[in-house]
Amino acid sequence: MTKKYASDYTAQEMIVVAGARTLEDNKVVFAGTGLPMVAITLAQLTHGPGIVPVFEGGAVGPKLSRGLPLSVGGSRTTYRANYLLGLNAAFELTQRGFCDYGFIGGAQIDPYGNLNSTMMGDFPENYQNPKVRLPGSGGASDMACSCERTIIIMVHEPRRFVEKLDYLTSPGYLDGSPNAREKAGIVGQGPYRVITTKAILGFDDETKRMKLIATLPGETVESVQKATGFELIIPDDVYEFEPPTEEEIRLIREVIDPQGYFVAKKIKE
Amino acid sequence: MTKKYASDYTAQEMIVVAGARTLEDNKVVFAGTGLPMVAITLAQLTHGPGIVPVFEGGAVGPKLSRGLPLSVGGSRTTYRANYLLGLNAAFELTQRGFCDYGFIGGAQIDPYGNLNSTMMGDFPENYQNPKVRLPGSGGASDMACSCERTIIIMVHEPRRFVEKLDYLTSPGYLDGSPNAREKAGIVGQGPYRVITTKAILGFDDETKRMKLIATLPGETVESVQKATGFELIIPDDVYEFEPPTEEEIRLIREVIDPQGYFVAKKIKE
Amino acid sequence: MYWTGLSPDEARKHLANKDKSKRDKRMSLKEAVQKYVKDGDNIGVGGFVDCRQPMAIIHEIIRQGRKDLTLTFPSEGLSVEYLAGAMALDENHLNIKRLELAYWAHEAFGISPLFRYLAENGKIEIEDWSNANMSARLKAGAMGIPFIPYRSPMGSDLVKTNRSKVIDCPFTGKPVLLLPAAHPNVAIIHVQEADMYGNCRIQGPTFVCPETSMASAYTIVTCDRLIEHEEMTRYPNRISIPYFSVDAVVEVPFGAYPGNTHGIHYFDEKHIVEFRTACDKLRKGDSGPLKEYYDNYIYGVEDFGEFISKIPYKQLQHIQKIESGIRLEAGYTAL
Amino acid sequence: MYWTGLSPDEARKHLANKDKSKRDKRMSLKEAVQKYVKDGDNIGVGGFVDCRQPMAIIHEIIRQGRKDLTLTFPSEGLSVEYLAGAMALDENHLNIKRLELAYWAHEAFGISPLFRYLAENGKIEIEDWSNANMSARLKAGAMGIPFIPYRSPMGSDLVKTNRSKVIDCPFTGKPVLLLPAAHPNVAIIHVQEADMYGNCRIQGPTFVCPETSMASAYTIVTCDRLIEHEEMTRYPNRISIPYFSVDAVVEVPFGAYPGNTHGIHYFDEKHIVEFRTACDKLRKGDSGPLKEYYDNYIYGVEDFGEFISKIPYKQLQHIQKIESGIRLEAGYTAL
Repeated sequence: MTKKYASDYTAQEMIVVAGARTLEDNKVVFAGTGLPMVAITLAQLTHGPGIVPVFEGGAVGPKLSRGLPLSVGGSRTTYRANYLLGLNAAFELTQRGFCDYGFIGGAQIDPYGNLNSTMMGDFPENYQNPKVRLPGSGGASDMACSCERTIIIMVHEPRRFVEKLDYLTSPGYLDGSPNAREKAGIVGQGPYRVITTKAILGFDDETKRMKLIATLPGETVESVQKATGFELIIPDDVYEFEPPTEEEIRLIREVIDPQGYFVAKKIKE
Repeated sequence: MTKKYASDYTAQEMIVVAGARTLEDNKVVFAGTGLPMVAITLAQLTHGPGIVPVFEGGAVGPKLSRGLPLSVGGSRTTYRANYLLGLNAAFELTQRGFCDYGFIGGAQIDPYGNLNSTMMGDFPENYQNPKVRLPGSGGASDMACSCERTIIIMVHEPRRFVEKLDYLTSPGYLDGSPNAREKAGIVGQGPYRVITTKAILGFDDETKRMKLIATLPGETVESVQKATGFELIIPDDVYEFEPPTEEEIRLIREVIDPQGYFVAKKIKE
Repeated sequence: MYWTGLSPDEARKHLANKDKSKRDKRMSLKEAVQKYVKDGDNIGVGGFVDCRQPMAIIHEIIRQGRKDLTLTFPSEGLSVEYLAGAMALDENHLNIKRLELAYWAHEAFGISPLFRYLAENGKIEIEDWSNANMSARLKAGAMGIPFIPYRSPMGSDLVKTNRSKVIDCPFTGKPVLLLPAAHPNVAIIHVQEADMYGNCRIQGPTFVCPETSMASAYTIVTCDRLIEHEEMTRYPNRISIPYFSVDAVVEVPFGAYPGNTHGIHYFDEKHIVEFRTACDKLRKGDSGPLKEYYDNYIYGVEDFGEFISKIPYKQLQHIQKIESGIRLEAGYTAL
Repeated sequence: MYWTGLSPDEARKHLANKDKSKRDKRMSLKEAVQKYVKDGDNIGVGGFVDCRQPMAIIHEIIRQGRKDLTLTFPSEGLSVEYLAGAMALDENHLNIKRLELAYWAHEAFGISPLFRYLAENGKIEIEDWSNANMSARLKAGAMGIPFIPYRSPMGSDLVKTNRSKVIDCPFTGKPVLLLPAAHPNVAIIHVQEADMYGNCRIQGPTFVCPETSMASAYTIVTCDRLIEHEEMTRYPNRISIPYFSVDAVVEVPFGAYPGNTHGIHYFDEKHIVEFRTACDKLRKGDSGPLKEYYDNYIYGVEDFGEFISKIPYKQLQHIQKIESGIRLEAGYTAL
């Protein structure tokens, strides 16, 4: 079968495709709300039928064939689940080591993969009356700490990729010093990939700073760096990411999120 | 209805009757194995239909109409239970404050209501090769700490009522000093009654030492003191306990434990 | 260290002295809220984001008005948005003093306009935690232990402002986070099925509802269906909250509307958007639509049933029809 | 502080590196024990006193022989008595090095002759805990936290010799007990129903079986009935142990015999007394009857099925008949 690449897709669709492809089959994936749920469903429908989703509401290993869940606690997360309790059980599984990947997002990211989803403004001075108040950690900070590895999904803009976060909600490699996570008492290995509207990024083994792995179709090393508020490590082997296939885009649009809840952000502002 | 007193009953039957009468209706009672289960069932069948038994295996508030449970984890503890998880849930309920009474026994008791069900011999010297090894705490030490009050059932012999325990398994009033339990971090109020084959005993409000409340039929203050290895407080108002009724004895023999598992100790040595 | 709600010792004492008998706890929601929700209370809010939200209880609290509330929850959406709306319209009638939370927004239905409004205007005291931490704090409360260790999220800014403490584990020597137990004054919880004594059978995810109930001094439960006690105790392994943890039981069909109640009905997206749009307008300066919403749907009605009767029947039918698993046999979750 | 079994960090690492895929885990008990039970292991024993004891797994461990075992459990009876019997007959074939326990006896069937025999002769290292403490230690292990606070039994002699620590609570200032997590190398558990992937549905009390499985590095499960995966996942709220916590699944009818398996069969008092009497004789100096028992029922047979076939059919029928609830529909517990 020859692959046909899609000629028309949005940045969000590209993110979903890249996220899905990053997931290995048969792994346990703790799914944050929104795009991660779409990406996991796409992976299950393509190369990863054995992926086991975990939802913080409490459902573990359900089939996602009842339609895209609008909430990680919603009734579409439970169909033929293999365990179904509540938040404590889901997070304890994670802390214990059952979750291979956590799949999260944030409003800001720094060079070490730390994320902010709490507030914009001066912290701690304006913590009680921030410039912008965001929804808060939810389970993201726990996933970032206790899933064995985390995959981060971000819109790629300079104001979101910053040298210093306004507030550190979800730990990445903290200050990047050797074994910073272990020294802080965190059990998971940390961020594995950052998937954005422009690139696939990873982290340097030694410095733990963000490095470019691949540019998405239409982007260049320069355009990615330009959209990033700090200096990226650019290795020699940066490659161009394979564009979405027609089939991947069809699955997203027709099967997974036909009403565009998360991919088109119809309701979200 | 005039009461008819039974003319013939054993010391164990007397204990069961006294234990049952001590229980108030509508209270939550954490039931240790053996005689406590018989006493609770008798109370349910007489004045306390609203008593809520808790079994450490995990069953809370079952009907005990399927026959006497041979184990606090057995299948006769679960019929129409109002909650049914496991050991952790049962003990957490207790720690939280849901259990009004704990109903336990021991091999030795001291003047402050502390119990030993672990070992006979020198502790800590011979802890790893005791003279006699007993079954161990089970849940008794937890019930003694965390039920709001405890009711203790004992065979009344000088070797069992001792000034100093070989080993302290289940805390009573510890050394009897003011607020000793609270200072140790224990949450429940401590021993309420000791029901023996010879007497009903309680504890002095101030000194926390054991005091005689009532003598069982056929016993006197002197006979009780003689069977006790330490000096009892004997208040002026010691009374004679009402003997078992014919109906109580009939219920024990014909309805609750017809095979004599616990009351006749047929199998136990 | 200060405690909001009850301290561990107060919580233990309160419960030890409580009547745990099995008795008929049915009453009207009006009576339940009068009896168990006081000014200054710390309220443990059941449900999760927009799922199984205790909406009927929230409406009644709003109607009655309460002051200086502390809200305790991991992740909520509609329930707290409605309370915030009442506060935004008239702080003298109802106000939230403090939040102990991990997340307040609506997932697919967007962020919370009124959380932004209250926070950005400095109108509430906020203590940020993670979902796991808030869940564990309520679990510790339910277990009767004064704190519980956790391994996340050390290294975050959350632990800098909340009451957690990082210590070196006395067994491993490595850093571990200690979370103080939470003991709300009252838990408000909606479930699918309950009996007259308060036993609850939750279908689908339990969220943190059992823990919240067992950690709190009092619990008000609404249920879509009141079922017979004999039916409930046929399946003891499926009882999610035991009766002696519950103080008031009220049968309120659609009690979590317009959110999703697993096995009963799906989200009413239309109504959620209607409400959320009004909230958003308030944040941007126009309180008119929200005032109209409250006057029409909350203040203008006697009870939650009257509110539901204002929703077109077809809309209610629709959200029942699109719910994955409509069967509520014991043990069934989704068919 | 020393750890028996795995330390919290080792347990986390082991699990993080483990294959969690949903795959057919059926195998023979012989293979399962060869693969997952090693000399020197800390074994987390499932069940409670003489209820839902993992007897078939115990028989196979005895047949194969293992050295220097540590046994971790709150309260056990038959399972550990059988291991102790093998040790009493031939320490070179099987020996228990250490116990971490709260209770070892048989409730209505009397005290344990062989616990007395081993302890009074100083043949084992004993660490006494309470039932709540052992259960909480396994729960802490399952939760992935290195320790858990508890409020009992401070003031007892138990806390003087075991590895718990009393500290002043950093939040309340009052004394609280800290219990180190337990992470056995292998959990051995009998349940009523499992599927080929390892999902387990426990009927009646769960005891500490889910926690023991999730705390351990490996889990061997036997079940009275292997049921279809599609049947298991019709009732997700009723899955007690999720498949990815289980490594081997073996269908063994009567796998907890002669103990009680809730909903399946009652105790076989006759057989328990026969076995226990032989144990008691050994304690008093006559090993003959116990040797005969083991030669006949354990060493003289290929597998547990052959043992069961030596029990009179009428006796098996009887214990099925007197069991309160014979129906095993999901959610049903006792009828």
